[in-house]
Amino acid sequence: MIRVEDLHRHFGGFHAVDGASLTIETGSITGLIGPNGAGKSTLFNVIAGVLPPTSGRVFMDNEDITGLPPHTLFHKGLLRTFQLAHEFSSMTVRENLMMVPGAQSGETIWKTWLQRGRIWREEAELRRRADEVLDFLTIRHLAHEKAGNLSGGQKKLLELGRTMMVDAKVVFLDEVGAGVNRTLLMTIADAIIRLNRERGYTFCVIEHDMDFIGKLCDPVIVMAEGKVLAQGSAADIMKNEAVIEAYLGTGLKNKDMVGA
Amino acid sequence: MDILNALVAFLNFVFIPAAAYGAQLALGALGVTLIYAILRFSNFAHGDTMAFGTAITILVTWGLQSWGVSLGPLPTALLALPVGIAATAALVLGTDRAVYRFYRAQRAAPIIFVMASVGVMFVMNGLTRLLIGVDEYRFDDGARFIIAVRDFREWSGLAEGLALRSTQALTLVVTVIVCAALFWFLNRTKSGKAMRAYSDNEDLALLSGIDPERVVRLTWIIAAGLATIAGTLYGLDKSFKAFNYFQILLPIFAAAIVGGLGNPVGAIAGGFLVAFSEVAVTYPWVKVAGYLFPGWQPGGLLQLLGTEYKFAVSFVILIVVLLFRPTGLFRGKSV
Amino acid sequence: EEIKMGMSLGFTGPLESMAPGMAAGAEMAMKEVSDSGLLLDGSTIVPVQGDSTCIDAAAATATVERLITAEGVKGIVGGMCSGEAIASLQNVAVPNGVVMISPSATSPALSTIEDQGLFFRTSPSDARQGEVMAEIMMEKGIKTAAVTYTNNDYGKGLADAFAAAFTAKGGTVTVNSAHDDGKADYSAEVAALAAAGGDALVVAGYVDQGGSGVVRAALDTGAFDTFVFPDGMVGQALVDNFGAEIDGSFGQNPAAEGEGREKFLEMAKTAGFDGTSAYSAEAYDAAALMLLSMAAAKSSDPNVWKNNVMDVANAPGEKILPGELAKGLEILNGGGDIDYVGASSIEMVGAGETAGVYREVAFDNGEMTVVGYR
Amino acid sequence: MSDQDAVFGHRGNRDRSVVNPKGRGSIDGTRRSGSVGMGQAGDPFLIGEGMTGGYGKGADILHDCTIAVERGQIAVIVGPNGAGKSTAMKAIFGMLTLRKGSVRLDGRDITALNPQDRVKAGMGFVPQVNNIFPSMTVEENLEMGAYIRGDDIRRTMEQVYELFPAVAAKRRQAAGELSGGQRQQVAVGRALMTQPSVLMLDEPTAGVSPIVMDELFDRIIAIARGGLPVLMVEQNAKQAMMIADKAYVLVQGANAHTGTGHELMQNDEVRRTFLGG
Amino acid sequence: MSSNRQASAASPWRAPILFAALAVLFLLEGTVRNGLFSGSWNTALAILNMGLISAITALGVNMQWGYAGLFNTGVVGFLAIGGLAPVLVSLPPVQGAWDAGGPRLIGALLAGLGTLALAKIVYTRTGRIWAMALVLLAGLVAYRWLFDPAVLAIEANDSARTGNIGGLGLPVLLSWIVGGAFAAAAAWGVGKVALGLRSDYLAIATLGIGEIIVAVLRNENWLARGVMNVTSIPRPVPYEIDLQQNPAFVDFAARWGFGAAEASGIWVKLCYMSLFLVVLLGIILLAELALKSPWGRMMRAIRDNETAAEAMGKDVTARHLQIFVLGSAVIGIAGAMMITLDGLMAPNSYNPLRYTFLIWVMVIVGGSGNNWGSVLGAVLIWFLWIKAEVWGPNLIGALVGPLPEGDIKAHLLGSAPHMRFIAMGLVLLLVLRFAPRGLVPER
Ligand SMILES: Nc1ncnc2c1ncn2[C@@H]1O[C@H](COP(=O)(O)OP(=O)(O)OP(=O)(O)O)[C@@H](O)[C@H]1O
Ligand SMILES: Nc1ncnc2c1ncn2[C@@H]1O[C@H](COP(=O)(O)OP(=O)(O)OP(=O)(O)O)[C@@H](O)[C@H]1O
Ligand SMILES: [Mg+2]
Ligand SMILES: [Mg+2]
Repeated sequence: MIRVEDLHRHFGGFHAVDGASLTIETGSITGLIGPNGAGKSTLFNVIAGVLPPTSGRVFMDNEDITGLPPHTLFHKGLLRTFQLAHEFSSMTVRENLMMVPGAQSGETIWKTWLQRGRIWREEAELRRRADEVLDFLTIRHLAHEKAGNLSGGQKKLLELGRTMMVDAKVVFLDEVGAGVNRTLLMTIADAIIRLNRERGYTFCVIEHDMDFIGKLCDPVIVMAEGKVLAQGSAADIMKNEAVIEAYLGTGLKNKDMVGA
Repeated sequence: MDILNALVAFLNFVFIPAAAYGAQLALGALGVTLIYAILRFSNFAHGDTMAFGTAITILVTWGLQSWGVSLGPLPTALLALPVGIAATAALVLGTDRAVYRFYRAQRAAPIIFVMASVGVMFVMNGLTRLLIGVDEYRFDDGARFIIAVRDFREWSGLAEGLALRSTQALTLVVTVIVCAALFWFLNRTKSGKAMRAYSDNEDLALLSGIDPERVVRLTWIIAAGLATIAGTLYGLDKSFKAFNYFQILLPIFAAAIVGGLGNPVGAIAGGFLVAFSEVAVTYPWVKVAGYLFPGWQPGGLLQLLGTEYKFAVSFVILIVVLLFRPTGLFRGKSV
Repeated sequence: EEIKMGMSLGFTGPLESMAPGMAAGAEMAMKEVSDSGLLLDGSTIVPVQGDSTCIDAAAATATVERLITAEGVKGIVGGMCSGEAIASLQNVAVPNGVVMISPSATSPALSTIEDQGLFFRTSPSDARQGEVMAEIMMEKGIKTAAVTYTNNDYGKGLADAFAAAFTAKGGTVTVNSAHDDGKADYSAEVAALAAAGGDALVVAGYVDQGGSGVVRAALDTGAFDTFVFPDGMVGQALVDNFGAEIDGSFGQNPAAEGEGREKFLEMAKTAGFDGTSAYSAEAYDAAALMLLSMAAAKSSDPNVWKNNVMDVANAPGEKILPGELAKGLEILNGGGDIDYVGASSIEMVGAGETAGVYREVAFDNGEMTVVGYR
Repeated sequence: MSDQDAVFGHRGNRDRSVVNPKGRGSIDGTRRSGSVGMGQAGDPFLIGEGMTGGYGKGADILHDCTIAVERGQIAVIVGPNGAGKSTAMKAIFGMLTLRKGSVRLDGRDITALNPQDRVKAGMGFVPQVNNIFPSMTVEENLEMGAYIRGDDIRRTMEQVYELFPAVAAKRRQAAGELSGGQRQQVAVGRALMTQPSVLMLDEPTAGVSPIVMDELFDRIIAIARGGLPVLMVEQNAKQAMMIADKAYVLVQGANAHTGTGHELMQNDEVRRTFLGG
Repeated sequence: MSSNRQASAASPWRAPILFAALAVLFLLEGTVRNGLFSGSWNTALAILNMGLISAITALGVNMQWGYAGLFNTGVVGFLAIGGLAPVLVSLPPVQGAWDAGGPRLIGALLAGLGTLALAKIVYTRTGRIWAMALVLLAGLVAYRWLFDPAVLAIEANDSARTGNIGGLGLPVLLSWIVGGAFAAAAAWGVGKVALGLRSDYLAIATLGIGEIIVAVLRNENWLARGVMNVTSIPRPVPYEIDLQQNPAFVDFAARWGFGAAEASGIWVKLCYMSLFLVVLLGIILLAELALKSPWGRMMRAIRDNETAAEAMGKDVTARHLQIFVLGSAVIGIAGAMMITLDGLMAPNSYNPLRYTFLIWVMVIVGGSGNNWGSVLGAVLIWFLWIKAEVWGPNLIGALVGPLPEGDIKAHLLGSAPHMRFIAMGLVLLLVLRFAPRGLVPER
């Protein structure tokens, strides 16, 4: 689905992504993990067209999509969420979802003058779909709340909800889990699996919660210092020495001081 | 070929005037940029703050002159400057208390601050005129020239003359000192860093124990100082006229923005860029060319554009600069 | 009866420093007439100020609208700048049949405007002055000149008229470029003028506006030593600003031969304002003309006395100088005829504007001296 | 914000401007403190008792909620998203006005103090979001943490750098250019610099990698055992429960369960519904 | 956050009540005579008419700022370019001007545009800057070669009275649409270049562009006589003089108890008012329809967070361009209407304080993002701006009344006109104080 070839992205002299090559298979849920500052978000941003690469190519279904702007990629079926929630803060939660689908006739200005009826029907359908998503995310009661007033975790849910409003081909999730309640996170994992199975979405997921990665992802790609460090099934990765040293660690040292 | 004459003509008509004007703009832009960086709004009242500070300085200067106080070759206004700064600081602090503080407590959108500053501009505008009137005043005394045209011609034997007014030199020197001091203050002192922290993230500054109201006060006082110094130097060099201080606001904003809003070095660079583009682009190079290539008789004046368009020219340059460096020459606030 | 007279002048805006002097001049004439008690059986004149802003036609129109329809003024001294004057004249004064006499709007467009005989001005149109100026310069042996003008209809009109006349007489205009009033800096303009060069610099601007800024920069950089000053520049302010630095320069402004102007200056001094400030004398004349015309028509209705303005301003009749308004009123009340000369030697021609006699001045030893009249 | 900054880097200044005012705070810095009252006998070191309140004039979000932490202990707050955990922290810190209840610190009633004065009274806080100074360097961020300290801060700064080697390497870089996890480390580092008498952390481990999380928890344990009480909100509940001396489960702004971390971990219902199995 | 606080405080009756209050102000202005009001219907209507034009301008600015967050400070430029339309459309043709240089001028303008297009094509095809520069240079030379003589010839044609190319002699109402088109075209060009910039940087770019447009109007005499002004622009409504000479009208006026002069003034102003109201309401209708549909939602989303909107498939740049052009077109229409009302085109009067910042004040005071708010703010602020001329001096008169006679009193009274600014500033600050998010905040 997505193929990244020898991608570089430099900030001044700093090589945030330093020659990463990887493939995300169609229909897979690929996990992307790595220490803080490994360049995961930067890689996402380059793929999603937010940042131009310094060098290297990105392909989607064998089509070169390097440097295409995000809105074009959206229409090609590539969606993404942001690590720091990017809600539309002065709009209500429901509006945040309803604005997502492309090709709404009500978004063409002259149609808003001439085709009121049609727009009205489309809106009713959108509202229904938005409410479904809200129900799923357990935040239906917040439909009329301004998105800016949501709690940190709720914003992340909303971020995820937007990707569920349209039929995507491939969805990039940047730390959906950070700040989300773990019980709910497992429900989200189920949803991702369902979307993957039933609607054939391809996912690429950045996450630091290894339970989540373990439950969800195959394969898992490990990045470190801008390069791909390892790749394999979740179980393999968790056994990999290099990964443990750079990323997973060996647990608490001060455990004995607990519970005194 | 007469390189010396060409050089002197260039210095006299382009370089020195543009440098002095640039320094005046830069000083004004520093104040604008500071308010922008820390209080987060474009202060339209800055021009009139400059006018007010200058008016007070002039009144005090007259008082000093009537007592027979003078500074020798330097303008007496320099002595009056501290009083002007103090009065202006009092005024802007009062304004902050009466106007802006309310919106800060309300967490109003920055555009509201901008509009409030337009209101303040109107009031200050009237206030200055009530204080000193609408007429033009010259208040420079002391030595007028460091290098006068006639003396220079006699001394050098060149056909072209060179003039350097003491106010021009003074402006340049003061600008350098003020900029260095401000830079040091913001980057090295605790208070300066507190100001930058506040400008970055108000809530967190608060959570770090920084007193926001102190930061605001400090900012206003510095801005008042900068405005008064800029206004007085400008008035010394040209003349004081309340109306002109509103007019100078546009180039000041241009300078602050092209340099990168919120960046003091940018403000300085922006000031010079605006000034040089105004003067150099509309300068007819015929004379300089005449010296460099004797015998060449160009048909026209070798002027890129008429002076009618000088302001437009400098704006075109600004836009081009911004297209290539969207946050200004020196990266302005961008987070 | 209490007669209200309006003044629509730019008290705020770019020419704000000229407005107070003009208002003072006009009010002095009104006071003089009031005090005499001779106008229409002892009517008193009440001046009403309005702020035309000089640049905002809409605001000026609203001001004049207020003066006429709300205050009920019988005549207006104004407008101050041509654009604003035209707008308020066409949109308010003409529909309401009220006379406007402008002391300072010099645009040629005002000569041909459809004014129903309601518009006059006490400043001459610029075409003639260009002629006079070119003549003087030629006599002084100045063959090439650079011209800078304030970028409005006055400046441009005058500069173009001068350039035409000067070229026709065999002179060369090296550059004819504009400067804007109220700008921060004039280095660019002066650099351009200096590069073009010339024996003298003609400054068709205002003395308390950009004109002085240009002269200052030209002197400081040594670009020009000799300046030629038309009416907007000639005034005490010029001497105050530059003193001996402009020795050798010269200029001209409309002023009658005789003691009219001097008398006005004296009166202004007593009244406590600066009579030399630009267009102050013209404002005095504008106000005086209106009031004298009322006396001549024996009516304060502008639609009636508008027909008497030309008579009052021109021969035949007794010549009336500033300070002699009472005398004029007496003559008119007695059915006699007067020829108002006033402070700026009024002589109305054509469409109600002054023909203009020019006074030639020279600057020497830091002083302004009158050389002659033409 | 690294992923935002990138965009603005080449298109112009959008965040700090009239258009999109992000740096603007939400706390009214002009509010004056009221007077400090007496505490109650037998109080824990820090307690927010019976807190009821919400944002602005909106509906109540906290309902009679009580949170406390003893000297030398770690208290953890968990709960579903939107339960009011962050709100409770903010309430304890004086960032929203309480309609009922009181906050007491070290034997004094500080309910009427404004946040600035609570900092001076020795409280340190890391908010959940917007917790760094983006355009200042990492080092300056840490310095700002020590703003109210008058003594030598180099020692503490070294300790912070030891704890977070990743940010030590970037000490001269603007904090806004860091990755999400790195920013989180800077934010915690800033609070450590304060050397407070009580430390409040709102989801300190959100977005940090497992290895750093372990280090962080180790550090927090060490700090707490050194006598400094730590109050934190956590979503990495399992790990957090392991180190909690006291744990609160908040649901819809009210205390649902309270106990030691161990007790709550044993409680099946709590584990299933709030801790993720 | 204050935002929700004030929004919840705003009742649905707020706007109607404020509009009613405004109407009362105008009623007072028309009927009551005292230190505050002038008691003349002519004054009241004159203020209202200009207020309506300001309202349309404010609507344009509100579209750009309130809907999309574009900080356009070049309002004065778009107003000015719209004002060019009545001159070029409705003025009678100038004798001889066209023959003197018309075709050559058109050729020059076409050459200029062609050069720009060609340069762009060359650049996109080859990607070489020097090739583009070469094309530009060659184009410039060709352009000047065609342009300069044409301009000289046109300006020499009866230069004291005309000296411009004149108009087409078409009905002036048509020029309102043309004015909108002019401004839209200019905005398209500007937007293509400058919309990559944001917020304050866009502000300074548009500020500059506004200045440039005005500078062109001031200095290109062949176009609209530059600073020499164009007067006597035809009107779409009857002339007062004609009405006064029409016995039927005089009778009609007398029946209502008005003098002919007064009635004719009122009648003409009422005619203007109806025209302006039609335009204003038409624009509001279209704007509200668009705003209350997915289009408006999309615009709000873009204003809120461009990055996210872009990621959600919205073409932010294209939308910005669209709204920038639409808003500018509305401003251009207002510009043409203003020139029609004044009957005069005087480029020197376009100063940014009055035509950019005052308009901004109107939008913000009214409540940005809300069309009715903009209208309310515009009419109110314009009313105050005009009334401040009287209120200021009256205020200072009242203040210094008790002072002893002397220099200070004389000085203060002499400076009374400057109280206009103080009064205006105080009023503005007070309004902002009591409605910090505008009189009618966005819902
Ligand atoms: N705008 C920028 N300027 C300079 N350096 C940057 C910029 N954005 C990111 N970096 C650097 O690039 C590196 C990679 O950042 P990135 O955000 O991709 O990390 P990440 O893998 O997503 O980490 P995390 O798990 O913490 O989110 C970091 O070290 C960061 O400091
Ligand atoms: N500024 C605000 N204005 C109004 N309501 C708010 C505001 N911030 C949060 N809320 C509301 O308060 C409730 C509690 O929010 P809070 O941030 O305390 O949740 P939380 O428990 O910290 O959740 P999370 O784990 O997701 O961070 C939420 O329903 C949210 O919608
Ligand atoms: Mg990341
Ligand atoms: Mg929270």
